[in-house]
Amino acid sequence: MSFLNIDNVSKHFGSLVAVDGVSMKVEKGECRAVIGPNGAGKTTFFNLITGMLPPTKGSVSLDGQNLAGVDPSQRVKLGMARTFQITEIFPELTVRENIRIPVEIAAGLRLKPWMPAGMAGQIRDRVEQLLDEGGLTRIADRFAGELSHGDQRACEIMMALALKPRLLLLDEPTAGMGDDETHAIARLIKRIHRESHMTIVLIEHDMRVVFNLADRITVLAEGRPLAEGTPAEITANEKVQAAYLGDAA
Amino acid sequence: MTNDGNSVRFDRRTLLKAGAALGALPLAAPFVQVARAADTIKIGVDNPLTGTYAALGKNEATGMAMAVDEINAKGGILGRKVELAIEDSTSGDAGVAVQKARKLIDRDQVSFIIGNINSALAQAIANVANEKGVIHVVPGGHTDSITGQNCHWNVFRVCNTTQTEANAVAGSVIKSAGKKWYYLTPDYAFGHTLQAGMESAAAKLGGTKVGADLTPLGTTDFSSYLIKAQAANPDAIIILQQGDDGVNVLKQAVQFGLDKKFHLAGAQLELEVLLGLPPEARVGTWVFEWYWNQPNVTGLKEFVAETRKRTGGHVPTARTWFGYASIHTCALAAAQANSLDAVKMAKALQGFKLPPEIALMPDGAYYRAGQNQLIPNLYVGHPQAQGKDDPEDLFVVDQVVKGDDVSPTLEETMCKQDWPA
Amino acid sequence: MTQLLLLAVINGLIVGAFYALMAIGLSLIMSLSDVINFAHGGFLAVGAYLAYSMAPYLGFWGGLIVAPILTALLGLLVERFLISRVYGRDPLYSLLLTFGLAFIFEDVTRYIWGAQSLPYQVPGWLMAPLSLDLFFLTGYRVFMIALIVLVVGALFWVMTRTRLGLRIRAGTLDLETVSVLGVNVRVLRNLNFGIGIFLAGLAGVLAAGQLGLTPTIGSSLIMQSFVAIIIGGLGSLTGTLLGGLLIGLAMNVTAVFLPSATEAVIYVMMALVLLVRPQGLLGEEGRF
Amino acid sequence: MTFDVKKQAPNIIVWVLLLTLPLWIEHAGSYIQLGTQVVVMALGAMALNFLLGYTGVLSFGHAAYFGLGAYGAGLTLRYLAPSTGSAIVVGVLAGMVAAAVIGPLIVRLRGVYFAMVTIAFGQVFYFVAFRWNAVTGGDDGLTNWKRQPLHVGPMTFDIQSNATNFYFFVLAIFALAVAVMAFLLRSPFGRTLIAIRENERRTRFMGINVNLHIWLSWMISCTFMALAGTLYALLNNFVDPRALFWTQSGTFVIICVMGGMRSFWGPLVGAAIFVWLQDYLSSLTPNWQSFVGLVFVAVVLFFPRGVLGILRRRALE
Repeated sequence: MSFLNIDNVSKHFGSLVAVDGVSMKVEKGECRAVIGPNGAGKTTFFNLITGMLPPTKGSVSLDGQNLAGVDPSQRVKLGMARTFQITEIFPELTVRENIRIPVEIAAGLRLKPWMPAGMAGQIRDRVEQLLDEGGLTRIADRFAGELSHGDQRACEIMMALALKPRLLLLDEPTAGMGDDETHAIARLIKRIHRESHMTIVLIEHDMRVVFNLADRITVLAEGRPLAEGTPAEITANEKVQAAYLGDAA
Repeated sequence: MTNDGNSVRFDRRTLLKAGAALGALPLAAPFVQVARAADTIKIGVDNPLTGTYAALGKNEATGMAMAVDEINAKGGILGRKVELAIEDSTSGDAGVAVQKARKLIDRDQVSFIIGNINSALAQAIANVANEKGVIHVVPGGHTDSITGQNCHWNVFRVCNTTQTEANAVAGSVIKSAGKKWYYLTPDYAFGHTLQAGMESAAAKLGGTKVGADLTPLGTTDFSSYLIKAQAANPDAIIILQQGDDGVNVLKQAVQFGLDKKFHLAGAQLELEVLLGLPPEARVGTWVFEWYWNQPNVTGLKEFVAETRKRTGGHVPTARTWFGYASIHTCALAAAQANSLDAVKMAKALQGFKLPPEIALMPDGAYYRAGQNQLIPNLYVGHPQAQGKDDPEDLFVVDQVVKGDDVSPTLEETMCKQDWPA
Repeated sequence: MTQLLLLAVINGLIVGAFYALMAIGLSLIMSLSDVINFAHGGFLAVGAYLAYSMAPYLGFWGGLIVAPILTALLGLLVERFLISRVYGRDPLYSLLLTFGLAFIFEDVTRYIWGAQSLPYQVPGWLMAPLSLDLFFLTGYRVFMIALIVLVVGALFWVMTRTRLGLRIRAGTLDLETVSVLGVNVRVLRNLNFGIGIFLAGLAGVLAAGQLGLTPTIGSSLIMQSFVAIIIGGLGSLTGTLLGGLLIGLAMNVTAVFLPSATEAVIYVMMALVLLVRPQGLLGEEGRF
Repeated sequence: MTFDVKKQAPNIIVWVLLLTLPLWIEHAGSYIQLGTQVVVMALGAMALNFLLGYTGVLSFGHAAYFGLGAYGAGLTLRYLAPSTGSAIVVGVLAGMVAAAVIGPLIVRLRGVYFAMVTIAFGQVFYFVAFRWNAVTGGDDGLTNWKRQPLHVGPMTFDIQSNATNFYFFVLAIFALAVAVMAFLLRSPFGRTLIAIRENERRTRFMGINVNLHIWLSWMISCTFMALAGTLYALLNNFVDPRALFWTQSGTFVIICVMGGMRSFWGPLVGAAIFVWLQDYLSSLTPNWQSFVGLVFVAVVLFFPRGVLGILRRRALE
């Protein structure tokens, strides 16, 4: 049994079929990229994994546990954390507070109306550690809403990591960024993957990023699985070239 | 409490400024205060200017202003000028009315307080006035308890009790309509006591109740109540709603043709309601507490003329007179007692008869001793669709009733006055 | 008793139709602009007073047509210069804005026309009951229902058959897409607000025929409209219509059996609907 | 822990002003009951702001819980026990229980829809108070009761006839309530509420059961609102259904916005301005409603951040 096991999921919106019978197996510690042309159903597919949408058919299981009927917040507790295509952070709070909130949640304090004795230092250290890892220490006291696009994205990724997930889902982490920012984010993801052996699934448009990061790649087109394989296999796949790389290149 | 983090974030300068602004607010306001000159006597008015009773409140205010001008023209109270301090009590918020009463008494140091049209507010103000020992005149809140169970030595009332009104009109309704009555009663103290009054008055004359419905204040659609009333097949539908509710229920009853099947009647009716009704809905048998078009009443013509001058040609209503008589009561009490001491003034008013040019009714009016209730004339009659000589002459007086004949006895009122030792 | 109940049902539908008229206007504005228009009752009063003031010159019929149009124009101006300025901000601000406007409307109408209730007359031949048994079916109320049916019918036609209507409906579902497609959202919202206020003005004129005309005539009707919208489902005009009829019915039937619960019953209905179908009877799922 | 004077300055100013209020209020042309009313309204507004400003949930029906507190206190004194303390406890419990029951029905809703449904539910309580004449006194209000002197052990505090003592009594409760709210907002739980305000989706994808947290915040907010309501009833020795009416809710919302929703003391500043302004305007002109309406419009269009929000921004610049 794979760590993340997606079995034949479909999603229909009325007569529109956004995702049609997609299966995917991701092993522990793997970095998987999901690619595909616009409208391929990637984000819908992501939303089926994270529980934002219920699948019309098929099932998703994490580490052997079937996730049918498990709502997004409970999936997070099972170790699933994600970022969004449009960065979702706490704009009116400082970066440090943005990180501090998920750290406290991960420490099991979500409903604590007081800070338990002895926890304060532990929390503070963990926040500083994450700020440092994400390269955010220099901007820790600025409001998240004022940051550059790249810094906001880094902040969001560190917020997801603060939850100590077993599976990290990144929806187009470099969307809308310049070369420098893209490079920095890719480096950050790579380091996370290498240092913590985190299982990562990411949707990405930028092929340089994909081939740089991914162990394996799944290609979707018009809601259907088109191909799956290592970067080298995908590059060589003619169907993929026809459907995707051809017009992307 | 410390403010770490963004959640509860402050800045010192901000708060310094805010604090300064907060402190400066009331400081910037001394001009609000009416001049506290030693040579004026202030009468506080805590009456509605907004909401359902705004129209009635305005008419009472007109009467009060007239009285103040007359008093000042004759040298004021004990040689000092009179001045009104007017506050909007709102039409139904007793919290506001109480707050304003405290403000008038504590801050403006008024010698008298006037109010309120709404019985509940009148009662609430009476409690404050009693606590502070200030003479309080209720111009137009009718609930019996104000000069009954909850009466106070310092609280006087110009308008009638509901029981008096009921006693005045019950005989006429039974004579003209019949003995089986269905009540439509507004659901607040005034309505409850008015219905109880009508029931007890009717019972003495052999009248019976075939049904009753309580309608909440502010009801707009009375059709469901009217359907029930007609199904009970009474001789008369007794409509006890006042103000806007009274307009709505009468308008709808007449649209449904109920005035042709049954007799529509009630107790208290006011000129303000008649003016708001289309001509065809001006029907029924009612009692007026005061009417402007009466023959041979001393000073009435002058009073009407003066009101017209002040209101752009409108005639005085009972409300105008309530306001007028309230203010004069204050001045007369001070003159009679030759003092502004509340207890002395209250004693001076026991059994006091209003002079005819202020009573403005055929048999005059006096404050009944031991109850502080004014006992005036009442006017039983019926409305007319169009005034003959004046568009606002909408009521025909069939019978002038003496207050003494229809008022409950002092024992019946259950008033026990609480004079200070 | 059966007869009483029957009368209550018929009467309830009549009253409900009137609530629906007001609620549909509110609902239109709420679904497209995300604004709870607390000033709706204020506009209703303005419509009624305008008709009253114009009656000597235009008569009842002239007033019936012109007053709602003038009210709608006032609505367009208010939307253009005040309400449109808070679009896109926290809904809190639009609520407070219309709440403040409601205060101003009530006070200004009192200032202009006075607090005294005014007699508004409808033609005499409309006043008489049609039959002795169904005495509450006066010509005026039948006329009122006919007019409401006509206007609501026309509104449904506009919403389903005209370009404006289709755009409004599309905007209700997904404003972003509509604006991407090149529709001027600003104008769309403005016109939509105007239509809503037209209905309020019309409701005002109709109400003045039955009720005393006072500055507070509208504020006493607005709460029932809210409940009608919640029960029927926001974003669904049919739902709002249904909601209006249901609460009219519920109130009148309750008045027969348990008069003191007349007002509370519609809130109980609302709670039940929310419990079972939070989006309202005909509301679309996932909208809220 | 060191005492940071700079950080504490706002708190010091607020408390000095409030504690010395009886000394200066009359010289400032006002009166002590108005000061008490400011504190009561401020407590209500701060309770609302717990939900509105710190959880980002728009309730327009909080007057219901204010009124429930008021009726709870009034009914207790009228029928059950002549004890100010029990009156407060009963009133607060009434508000809390009602909020707990209604919460699950509404926490799924958001935005204007939430606002509208809270108004409509609030109206239920209004109509109960309005129509249940035999118990509540209906439209006439609940009368014939008075707040009672306070007995603490052998000591008796006369809060009944001494307005200044009552002011300090209200202020003490205010201080306690505000301290609890501030403490909660600084806790991990409090931060999840702020997270919901900032970004509900992000918060849900942090594993927070958003509806549960909103329900808790709603209950805390309504409970303190009910506490403010009990004090309001005790202040006037009177309750009527208007304390529950939805327009009262609008008043609390505008107080929060006027003072500054994002500032802890904002609602207090807003209450001071609003209560004073309304008192002042309604003495000045019968058309005070228009001016109050204009204040609403002006705040929305020109000062959406409120007094403290503007001051803070200027200070930052």
